[in-house]
Amino acid sequence: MTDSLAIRKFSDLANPTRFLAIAERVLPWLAGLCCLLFALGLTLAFTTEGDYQQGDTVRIMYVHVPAAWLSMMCYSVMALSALGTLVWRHPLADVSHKAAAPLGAAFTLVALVTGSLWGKPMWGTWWVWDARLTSVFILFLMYLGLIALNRAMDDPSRAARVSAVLILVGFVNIPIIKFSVDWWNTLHQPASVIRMGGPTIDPEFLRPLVVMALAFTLLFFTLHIMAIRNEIWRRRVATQRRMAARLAGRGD
Amino acid sequence: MTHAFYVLASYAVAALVIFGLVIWTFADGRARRRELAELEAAGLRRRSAAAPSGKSTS
Amino acid sequence: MRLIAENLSAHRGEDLIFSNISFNLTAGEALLLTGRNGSGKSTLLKVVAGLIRPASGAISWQGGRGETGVPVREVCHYLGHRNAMKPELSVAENLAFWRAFLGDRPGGAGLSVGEAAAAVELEAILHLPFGYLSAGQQRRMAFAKLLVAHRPVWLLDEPTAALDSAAEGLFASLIRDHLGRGGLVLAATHQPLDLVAAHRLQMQGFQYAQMEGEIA
Amino acid sequence: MTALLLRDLKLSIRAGGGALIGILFFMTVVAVIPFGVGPDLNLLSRIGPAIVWIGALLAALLGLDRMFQADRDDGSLDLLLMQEHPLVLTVLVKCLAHWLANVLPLVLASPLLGLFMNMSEVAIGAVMLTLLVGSPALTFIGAVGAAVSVTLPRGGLLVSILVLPLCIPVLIFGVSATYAAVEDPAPFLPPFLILTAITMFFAVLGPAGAALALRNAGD
Repeated sequence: MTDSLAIRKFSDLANPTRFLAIAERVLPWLAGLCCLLFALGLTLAFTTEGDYQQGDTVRIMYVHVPAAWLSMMCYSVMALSALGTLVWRHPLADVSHKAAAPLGAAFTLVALVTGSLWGKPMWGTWWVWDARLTSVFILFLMYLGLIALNRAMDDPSRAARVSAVLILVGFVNIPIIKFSVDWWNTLHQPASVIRMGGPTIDPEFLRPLVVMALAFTLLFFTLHIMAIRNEIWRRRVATQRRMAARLAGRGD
Repeated sequence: MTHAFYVLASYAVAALVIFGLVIWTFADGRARRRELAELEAAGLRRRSAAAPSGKSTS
Repeated sequence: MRLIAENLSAHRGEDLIFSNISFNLTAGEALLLTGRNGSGKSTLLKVVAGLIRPASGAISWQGGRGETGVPVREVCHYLGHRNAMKPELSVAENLAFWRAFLGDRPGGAGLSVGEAAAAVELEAILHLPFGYLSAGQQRRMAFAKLLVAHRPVWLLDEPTAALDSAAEGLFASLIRDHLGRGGLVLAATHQPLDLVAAHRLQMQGFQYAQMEGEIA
Repeated sequence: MTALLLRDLKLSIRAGGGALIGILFFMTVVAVIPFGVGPDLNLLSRIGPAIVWIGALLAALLGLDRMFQADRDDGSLDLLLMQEHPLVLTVLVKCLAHWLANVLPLVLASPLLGLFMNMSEVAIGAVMLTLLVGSPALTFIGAVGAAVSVTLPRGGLLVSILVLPLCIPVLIFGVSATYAAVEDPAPFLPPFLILTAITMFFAVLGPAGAALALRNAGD
């Protein structure tokens, strides 16, 4: 009985072990490239001309838009992982969406705060219940809820399955939320809906934006791989501790 | 307040959050690695004495 | 040192659980409470621990150097069915907390956390979260809690539940050590703890016995 | 006693701790309000202080039921009751730990929600200050409710029901102090000082009542 258990554990670990080996090799390159892109992106961001309408504040766009883009991409990654958990029962998928949730929350937070700091000089207020802002805020709450759910459960594989269900339900729900918020806002505030994005983007702004978006995306993947690795280690520590407890009982 | 203030503030906040995230991830990884090393150190002794059924975690 | 109980009786809800129980224990003596389930062993221990108010009667404590008027609950260790340890914290954190919080009564000193764990032969897993331990290991660690702070009286409710015979022997010897140092032990147990010179109190189970008789 | 404080803080930070859930509940409750009343910024900024206060009140009640029940479930409560330390002091320390771990984060999160409610900087500062001063009273009152319902299997909801009416004075003076800070004619200090007095009063009464209830809850 202990034998078959050991064998199952072993095959479960096979994939993560391979993942750890690959991560070990890929991570330095990813991190290095990410730093380079950030250096390039930041130089571009501060050397390009300001917008004639928005002045310097347009530079906020170079962090705000990539962060907002990542907040959505991260959720898509999590939804994919959730599918992996529920359909293919891939052990790495469990770990992947659990590790991504704090990252998504952090990037969403950056998007919210920078958006707010952009909104104050442009609109004269920190926050409006504009459809897009509201949706991002709801996304933020969903990330936090997922983190709380993961923390509240002891058994990692059960937590992974339950939160996978929640992620997928959330994913399906996103268009509905978006639609209803749109409808709600235009219903109440037909005239003064403030559109973000402003003027059509000219190549002068596009270049730093693209570089920064790339840099952020790479940063996300670097951190995601690191977080997955941490989570794998955390689970190994847990299994080994349980084993140590069993062995201590047998030893005496 | 000038526009530069908002620009700097938003970059500062973004940098703060991202650095926080990076440092947290690093610290978490180091702590886990240390725990594994500790278990390994405690486990090797015990495993050689008690049970040969060990799995390699390197 | 002397623990005196006079004419104790206790209710649970409307039911009278036991009545007119008296005993008198001096230093180095143990009292084993035996009797079937529901006969009131646990309730008696809780009454002595001050967790349930007796319906009548009184318990009192006379300390070593004329120490009187101290509530009995303050000189007791109580090991109930539940282990009073947090599964989220490591064993060492749990024991260190109780060591700091309980503190020693005059007349003795508690062991350090490491020594206490060594006394129950589990010093190797001090760093593990308490929740990771098996039921028997948890019980042994809960017993180690009695060693980290000195109390003259030990109230043990089924101390050997979930234990194998080796650990049972370990507990018996720890209890004997405590008695040898002049401690008092009050234990409710099914297993015959291997104690010499222990008094026995057969709990009758006041109303239950009658009711069972009627049903049968 | 410091050991108890540290243990409770550690427990609330470790897995399953309620602090995150409290903040999340707070944010969700406050964020839902605009969907109900509409995104009119003027209206929101007018009702903002009250909404933030009510949200904080509800979120502060959320984790209360576990304050003693967690200790009761694993038997720790029996040992806490038996010790030489005055039980009132033990309860006070547990309240302090609960406040630090579960309620203080709410106070720190309140400025963020103030921004969502389009409140002015003065109003945000006032809400934070009044919450900082008034929220300990919520914990102390809650401790009584938690102690009373400690033996109940599903005490969670009951604690909120028992405690909410008792919290009304705190809410009244907290919100009125905040509005007094924003709207000029009303003086800020009188309601604020009354709020402080309420907190100090319940700092004494709450632990005493909770200790009494715990002594009598023995089963």
